[in-house]
Amino acid sequence: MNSLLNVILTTDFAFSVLRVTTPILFAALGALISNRAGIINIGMEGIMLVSALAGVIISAYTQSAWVGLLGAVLAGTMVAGILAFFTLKFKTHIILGGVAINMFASGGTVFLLYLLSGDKGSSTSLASKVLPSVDIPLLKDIPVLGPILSGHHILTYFSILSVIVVYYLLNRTPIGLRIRSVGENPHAAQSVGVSVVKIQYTALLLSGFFAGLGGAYMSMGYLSLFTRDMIAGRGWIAIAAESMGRGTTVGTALTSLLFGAADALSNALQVLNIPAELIATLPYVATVVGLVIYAVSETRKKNRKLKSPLAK
Amino acid sequence: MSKALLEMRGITKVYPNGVVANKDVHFSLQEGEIHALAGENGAGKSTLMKIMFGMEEPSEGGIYIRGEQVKLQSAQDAIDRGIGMVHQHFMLVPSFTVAENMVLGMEPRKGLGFSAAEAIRMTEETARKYNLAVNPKAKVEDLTVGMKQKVEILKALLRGARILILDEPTAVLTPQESEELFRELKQLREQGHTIVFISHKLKEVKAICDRITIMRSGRSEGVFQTSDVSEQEISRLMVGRDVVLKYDKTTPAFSKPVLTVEGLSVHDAQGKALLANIDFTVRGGQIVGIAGVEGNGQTQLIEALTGGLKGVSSSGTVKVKDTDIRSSDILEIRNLGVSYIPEDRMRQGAAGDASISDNLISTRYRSRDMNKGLFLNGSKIAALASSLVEEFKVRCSGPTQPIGMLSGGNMQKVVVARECSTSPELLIAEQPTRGVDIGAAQFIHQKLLELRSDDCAILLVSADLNEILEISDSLLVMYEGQIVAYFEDPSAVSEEELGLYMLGINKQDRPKHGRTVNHV
Amino acid sequence: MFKVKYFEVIRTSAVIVIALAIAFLIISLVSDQPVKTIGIFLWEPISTKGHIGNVIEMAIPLMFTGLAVSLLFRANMFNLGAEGIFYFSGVVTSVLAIHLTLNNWLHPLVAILAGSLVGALLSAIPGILKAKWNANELVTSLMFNNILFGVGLYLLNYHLRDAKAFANVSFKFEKTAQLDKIFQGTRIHTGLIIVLVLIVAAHLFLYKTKWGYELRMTGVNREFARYSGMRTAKVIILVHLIAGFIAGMGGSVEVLGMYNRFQWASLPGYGLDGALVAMLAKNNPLSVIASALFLAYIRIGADLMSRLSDVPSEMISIIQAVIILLISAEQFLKFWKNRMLLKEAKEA
Amino acid sequence: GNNTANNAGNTPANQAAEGNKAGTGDKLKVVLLIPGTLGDKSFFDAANSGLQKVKAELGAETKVVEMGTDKTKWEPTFNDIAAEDWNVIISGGSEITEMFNLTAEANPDKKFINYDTDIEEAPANMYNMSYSTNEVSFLAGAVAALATQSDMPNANADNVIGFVGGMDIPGINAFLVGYIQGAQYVDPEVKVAVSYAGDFVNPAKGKELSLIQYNSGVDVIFNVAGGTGLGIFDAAKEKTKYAIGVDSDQGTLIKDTDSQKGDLIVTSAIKKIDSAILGAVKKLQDGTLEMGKRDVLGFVEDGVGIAENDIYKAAFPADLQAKVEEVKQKLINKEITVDNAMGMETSEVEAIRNAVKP
Ligand SMILES: Nc1ncnc2c1ncn2[C@@H]1O[C@H](COP(=O)(O)OP(=O)(O)OP(=O)(O)O)[C@@H](O)[C@H]1O
Ligand SMILES: Nc1ncnc2c1ncn2[C@@H]1O[C@H](COP(=O)(O)OP(=O)(O)OP(=O)(O)O)[C@@H](O)[C@H]1O
Ligand SMILES: [Mg+2]
Ligand SMILES: [Mg+2]
Repeated sequence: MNSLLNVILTTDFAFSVLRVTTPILFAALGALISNRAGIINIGMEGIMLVSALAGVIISAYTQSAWVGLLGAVLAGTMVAGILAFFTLKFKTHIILGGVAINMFASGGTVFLLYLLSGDKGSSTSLASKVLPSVDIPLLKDIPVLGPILSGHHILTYFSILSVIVVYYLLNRTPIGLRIRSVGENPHAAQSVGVSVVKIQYTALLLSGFFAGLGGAYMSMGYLSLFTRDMIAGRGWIAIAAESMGRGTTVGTALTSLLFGAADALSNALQVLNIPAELIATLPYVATVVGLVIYAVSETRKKNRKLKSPLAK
Repeated sequence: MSKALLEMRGITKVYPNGVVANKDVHFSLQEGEIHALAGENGAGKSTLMKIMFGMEEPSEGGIYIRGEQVKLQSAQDAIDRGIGMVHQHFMLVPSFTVAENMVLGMEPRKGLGFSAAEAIRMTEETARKYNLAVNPKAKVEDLTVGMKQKVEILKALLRGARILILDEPTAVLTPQESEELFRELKQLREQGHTIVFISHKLKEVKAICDRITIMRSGRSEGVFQTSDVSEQEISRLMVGRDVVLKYDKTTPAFSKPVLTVEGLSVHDAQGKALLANIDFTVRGGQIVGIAGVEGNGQTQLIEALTGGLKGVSSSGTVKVKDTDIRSSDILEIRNLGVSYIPEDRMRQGAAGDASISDNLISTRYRSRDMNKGLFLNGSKIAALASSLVEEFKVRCSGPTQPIGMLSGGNMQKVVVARECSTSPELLIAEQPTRGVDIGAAQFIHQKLLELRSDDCAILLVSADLNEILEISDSLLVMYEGQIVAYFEDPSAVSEEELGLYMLGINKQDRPKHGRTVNHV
Repeated sequence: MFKVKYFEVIRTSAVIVIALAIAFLIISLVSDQPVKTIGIFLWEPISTKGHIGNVIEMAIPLMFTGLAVSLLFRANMFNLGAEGIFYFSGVVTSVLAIHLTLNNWLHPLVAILAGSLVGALLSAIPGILKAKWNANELVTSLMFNNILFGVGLYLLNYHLRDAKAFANVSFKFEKTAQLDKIFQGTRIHTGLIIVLVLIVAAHLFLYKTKWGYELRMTGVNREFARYSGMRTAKVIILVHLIAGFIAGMGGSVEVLGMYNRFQWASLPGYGLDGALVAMLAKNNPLSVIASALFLAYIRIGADLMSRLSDVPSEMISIIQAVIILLISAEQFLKFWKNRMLLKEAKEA
Repeated sequence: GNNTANNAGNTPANQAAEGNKAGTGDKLKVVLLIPGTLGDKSFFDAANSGLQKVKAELGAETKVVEMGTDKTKWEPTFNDIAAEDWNVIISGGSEITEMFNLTAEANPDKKFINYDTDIEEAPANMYNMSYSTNEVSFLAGAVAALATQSDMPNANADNVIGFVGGMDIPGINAFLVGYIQGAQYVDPEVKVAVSYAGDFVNPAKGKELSLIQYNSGVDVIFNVAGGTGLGIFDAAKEKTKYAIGVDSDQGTLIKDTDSQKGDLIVTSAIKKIDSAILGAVKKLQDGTLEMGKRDVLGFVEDGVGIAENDIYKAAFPADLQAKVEEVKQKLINKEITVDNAMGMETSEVEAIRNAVKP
C-alpha cells in the first residue's frame, strides 16, 4: 500500500493524469460537437487512428512536425467528411457508418503503412517527427503546481484550450447556436432557413477535426510512432465520457478527466499484488459507480415533484 | 382582378412514403389580403404552405411571384423573397431564449461571436414596431403557448416577411388571445402585409379573411370571397356533406360519483403551490369541463389524476369510485375503468413508428378478448382495428400503416378511438379536438356525448371555449392552480365572462364553487 | 405499383454492384489479376462444402449477437454490451464444460443454460440502472464489456489455465460437453439449430406476444407506453434479460461448438458485429439470419481472397467498410424513386 | 527487419495460384501460416523473415498466410492449405500445436515444421523446435541487474530493474522468470518491478507503465510486449533510461530512424526464429532433418542470444560484458539451470514475481 501512495502522491502522477486525459478529451470534445448537432459519431476510434498514421507519414516525408499535425487534422476531418457524405447525403445509418469507418481505419491504416514502409505493425522505419513539450515560464517554478502543470506536450495545452474554444463555439457563436438548434429541434432550424444538413456536415467535420488532434497527439506527442490499432479503445472511452458529461462542455471535460485519472490510477496500481487483469477493470468500475451515483441523485431530484407548471 | 402577388400553379406533392398530399393545386394570393386556407385534416394545407415556404419540394408545379417563376429550395430562399411562416407545430428551440430563437439563422455578430445584446435589441425593436410585447430574455420552454405564438410571428416579421403564412395559429389560444391576434393581423394588413390564414374555426375565417381557398383530399375545391359563402357552405365544401354545428344533448342523468377530488394540494420543490385545495366531483353521465389559460394548473391536475401523485407529497383525497388513487400508477388507475386522452398526441398519445392497429390496442392488449394467454390474438386485433378505423373514419391506407404518417387530425381520431372504445367509467379528455377539423371535431364530440349517455363520467379539459361551453354539463375555471369559478349550467355563461375568470380578473368565493362536492 | 414495391430490391442490387465495382477498383490497385481476385472473393466461399461450412459456422455467433442486439435496439436501448457478455458467458460455460461429469446431451445443455443465465443476469444490471435511474446504457454497457473481459481473463489465468498446454488456454472440455457436428465435412454444429429456433422464437415473441408488443411500444415511444399503462421499467429490464440470455448463449454455444478449450485472450468482437448485423437487419429477428450470413460470406470471401491471391488481408476491412457504407445508404437512387412515385400518383 | 509480408505482392505472377496447377517438379514449395497478423516486430515477423531467407537462399517458392486472431478460422485454413500442393508447411506456437499435429497426421505425404512449441510430441512428418527463452532472458536479467548498479551514465544507485509484459500469460512469463532469475543470479538483492499492459497493441499504455517504473527508481526495463513495447522505448528516451529489447535486435532497428532512442536499448534478447527456420528447411531439403521430434535451440545451436551489437559494446561497460559472457558460458555448460515458466501454474509465477517486488 505504501508503495502505491509513493506513486500516487507525486507530482509525476498528477502530471500523468493530464497526459492520459489529452487524447480522450480531444475526442470527447469532437463527440460533443457532433452530438449537439444531433448526430452520434461512433467512428471516433477510426478517425483517431487515421489521423495518427497521417501525422506520422506526413511528418516523416516533410520532416516537419507542424505540417504533420496539419496533415493529421486534415485527414481526421476528411474521414469525418466521408462519414458525413454517406450519412447525410445517402442516409446511411449513422451507427453503421461509424462502424464502417472504424473497420476501414483499422485495416486501411495497416494497409497504407505496409505500402509505404513494407511494415504491417509499426512505423519505426519512418523517421517521423514529434511536436514539442513546453515549459511555461513562471508557472514552472511554482512548487507542486509547476511540475504538474508545466512541461506538458503542446497538444495537451491545446486540449485544455480546446475546452474553452468548444465552450465558446457552442455557447457564444452563431455557428454554435445553429449546431445546438439543429440538435434540439432540426425543424425549427430548418424553418428559419438554417440548412440542417450543412450544420451537421460542419459538426461532423469539427468532430473529425478534434478527433484528428487526438490522433495526432497519440502518434506525435504521447508516442513518437504509429502502431497497428494504437488508439486501443480511447475513442470509445471518449464517447462514453461525452455521454456521461450529459452534453455539456464542462461536464464532458470533467468526465474525460475522470477517465484519465482512473486510467492513470490503474497504471499506478500495478505496484500492488493484484492480478493485472482485475486492475485493468478499475477505470471502468469507477465509471459505472460514478455514473450510478450521479444518475440516482438526478432521478431522486426529479421524482419528488410534478412537472413544474410552465415547463411543458 | 389585379395581378397576383404570388401564385402556385399545378402543384403536386408525393411524399417519399407514397402519400399524395397535393394534387394539381392552384393557389394565388393578392397583395394585401388575408387569405384563408381551409380543409379537413390531411387535406394538404400544411404541405402546400411548406412548399410555398421552401421547406418541401413540390414533385411538380411552379411558384410565381409577381408572375415570375421562382425556385424555392430552402426556407432561406423563401425568407429572402419576403415569405414568412408560422407553423402548425411550434418551430422553436425550447432551451433557447426568445431573443436567440428570434435571430436564429440571421445571428448578429460581435467579432467572431454571437452578440446576445444585439439580438435582444433587435427583438425589442421588432416587438415595439409591431406592438407585440415579449420578454427577449425568457427561455422559450418557460413561455405560455400564447407567448410562443407571438414569438413565432415576430420571428417571421423580423425577417422582413411581407407574406405571412399562419398555420392554425389559434388552435391553442384563448378567445382574448385570439382577439388580440386578429387585431394584430388586421394591423399588419394595413401595413401592406399579405397573410395566409389556416384555421378549422370557420367563425374566425369569416371574421377576418377576405378570400378563402378550400381544399379537399389534396385538391383545391375553389376560391371564394369570404363574404359570399356561409359557414355551412364552407364546411360542406370541405367535408363534402353538411356538418351539424349544434348537438342535441339529452337531458343529463347523473348517477353516482366516479371521480371525487377533495382538498387536493400539491407543492413543488420550492414550496410553491402547483395545485391548491382543489375540490370537485364528476358523476356518471356527467361531463365536467375545465377551462383556463394554459399553464394554470390544468396539466398538473390531469397529471395528478393519471398516476403523477405516486411518490409525490400531496394532501387531500383523490378517489376513483371508492379507491384512493394517490399512490396508484397509471396502470392501476386505468384498471379502475379510467381512460385518458392525453393532450400531447405525439409524445404520449401515439407511438409514431408503430402501426395504427398497434396504437389502437395499447390499452387493451391485456384484456382476455385480445389474447390467448401470452399470445396476442392477431385476428381479433385485426378485426377490432379495421372496425375502429371504419367507425372513426380514420383516413389511412389500412390499419397496418404507421400512425406517424397520418395527418394530425386523423392521428387524434385514432387516439380517441382507442380511449373511447373500451367502455370506460371515467374518461379524462385533455384537448381532445385540438387541431382537428370541424367534421372530425364534431365526430369526437358525438363520441363523448355517446359515452355520457352510457353513464360514463367525463372530465374535459379544453382551451376551445366553444367546445367546452357546448359540451359540458358543468364547468370549472382554473387560475394559478386553483378553481376560481364553478358554473352549473355552462350554456348560461358567455365566452367573455369566462375569459374574465380565466385571466384572473374575476373570482368566485369559495362556498360557491365548493358546491361541486356537495352537488347532488 | 410494381416498380415502387420492388424499389428496395433494385436499390440493394444496384448498391451491391457499385460496392463491388469500388472493391474491384481498390483490388486493381494492388492485385495483378484483379478479375481473378474478385472472382475468388465472390465464388470461393460458396465453392466447396467446407467453405460454405465456414460461412455458416461464422454466421452462428453473428446470429446470436445480432439477435440480442436487435431486441435491445427494438426497445430503443442503445446497448453494446453483447460483447462482454458473449465473452463472459463463454468463460462460465467453460468452467462447467471442464468440471462437470454428465452425459452427452445433458452436459452441453447444463453448461449452455448456465452461461446464458449468467449472461441474462449480467445484462440486467445496465438494464436496471437504465430503467430505475436512467443511467446511460451506452456508457454502462461499454464499461461492462471491459469489466467482464478483465474478470473473465482473470478467471482463465488464475483458475482455468492448463499449465500443460503452454499457452493461455483453459483445461480441455469434457468430450461430453462439446456440441455435435451436424453436417459431415463441415464444422457446423448444433448451435445452428439452437440459434435458428431462437430466432423464430424471438420473432414470435416480438410480434405475437403481449410482452413483445410492450417491448416494441416502449421502444417506439416510452412515454406513450407508460401512459397506456405499460410498466416500461419492467419492459426494459426484461429486454435486457432476454438479450443477455441470447448473447450469453451465443458465447456458450460458440465455445462448445468451435473449441475444445477456452482460449479467448481478447474480446472476440462479436458484440459489435452483432450491432452491425442488427442494423443491417433493421432489427428484425428473421432478417438477422440473412444479414449474419451476408456478413459471414463477405468476411470468408475476403479471407479466402487474401489467402489465395496477392491481396493483403487488410483489404478485407476496407472492402467490408465500403459495402456496409453503401448497403445501408437509403437515399441512394432517391431521385429515381421520387420520379416513379410521381408517375404512379398521376396514374392513380 | 525485412517485412515484405506477402511475397506475391512484389513478384509478377500469382504464385500460389500457379503453384496449385502444376507441381513443377524440383522447386521446393514452402508455405508459412501465421496464427495472427504480421507486423509484431517479433515472433511472426521473424518467422516471415526466415521464410524470405528460404526463398532467397534455397530458391524455394514461398507464401505467407496470415490467419488472423479469430482462432476458429485456423483449422479450416490448415486443412485448405494442406490440401494444396505445398511440400513444406510451417507454422508455430504452442496454441496451434494440437491442431497442427492433427493436420500433419491427416497429410502424411507432406512435411510440417512447427517453429516454436513447448509440446514435445510430434507426428512422424513433423519437426518441432523451441528456444531457450528462459536462458536468453536469464542473460538479459543479468545485463539489467549489472547495469542498474553500474556507473553507466543513466543508471541510478537504486537496485531496481523493470519488466513490462504484454499480458500475464505463459509465453510472456517464460521471459519474466528467466529475467528475474538471471538478475538474482548476479545480485540476490535486486528488485524487479513487473507490469502487464493487458494488450499487445497499446503502446501508450506501455509508455505509461514504463514511466511509472522509471519514476519509481527503475533504470532498465525489459520489454516483452509486442506493439505495446514500442511505447517502452519512447518512455526510455523521454526519461533517458535504459531498455532491453526482445525477439529481434530492436536497438539496431530503431537506431536507423532514431539514434537517441536506439542507443538506450542496451541489448535485446533474441530468438533466432528466422535462422532456425532456414536451417530446418535446408536440412529438410538435404534430407538430414530428423522428423518426429523436437529440438530445443539454445545458445550453442544459435537459436537464441543477446544482441551484442555496437550499442551494447559502446554503452555496456567492458568488464560487465565479460561477466555476462561468463554467465553465458555457465548456461551453455549447464552449470546454471533456469526454470521455465511454460508449464508453471499461475500461482508459482506469482510467487516468483512477488518475491522480488520492490
Ligand atoms: N456529468 C456531470 N457531472 C457533474 N457535473 C456536471 C456534469 N455535467 C455538467 N455538470 C456541471 O453543470 C454545470 C453546467 O455545465 P456547462 O457549463 O458545461 O453547461 P454548458 O456547456 O453551458 O451547457 P449548454 O451547452 O447546454 O449551455 C457545470 O458547472 C458542470 O460542473
Ligand atoms: N412528412 C410527411 N411524410 C409523409 N406523409 C406526410 C408528411 N407530412 C404530411 N403527410 C401526409 O400528407 C397528407 C397531408 O398532410 P398535411 O399536413 O398537409 O395536412 P393538413 O391539411 O395540414 O392537415 P391538418 O389540418 O391535420 O394539419 C396527410 O395524409 C399526411 O398524412
Ligand atoms: Mg396542417
Ligand atoms: Mg539502479
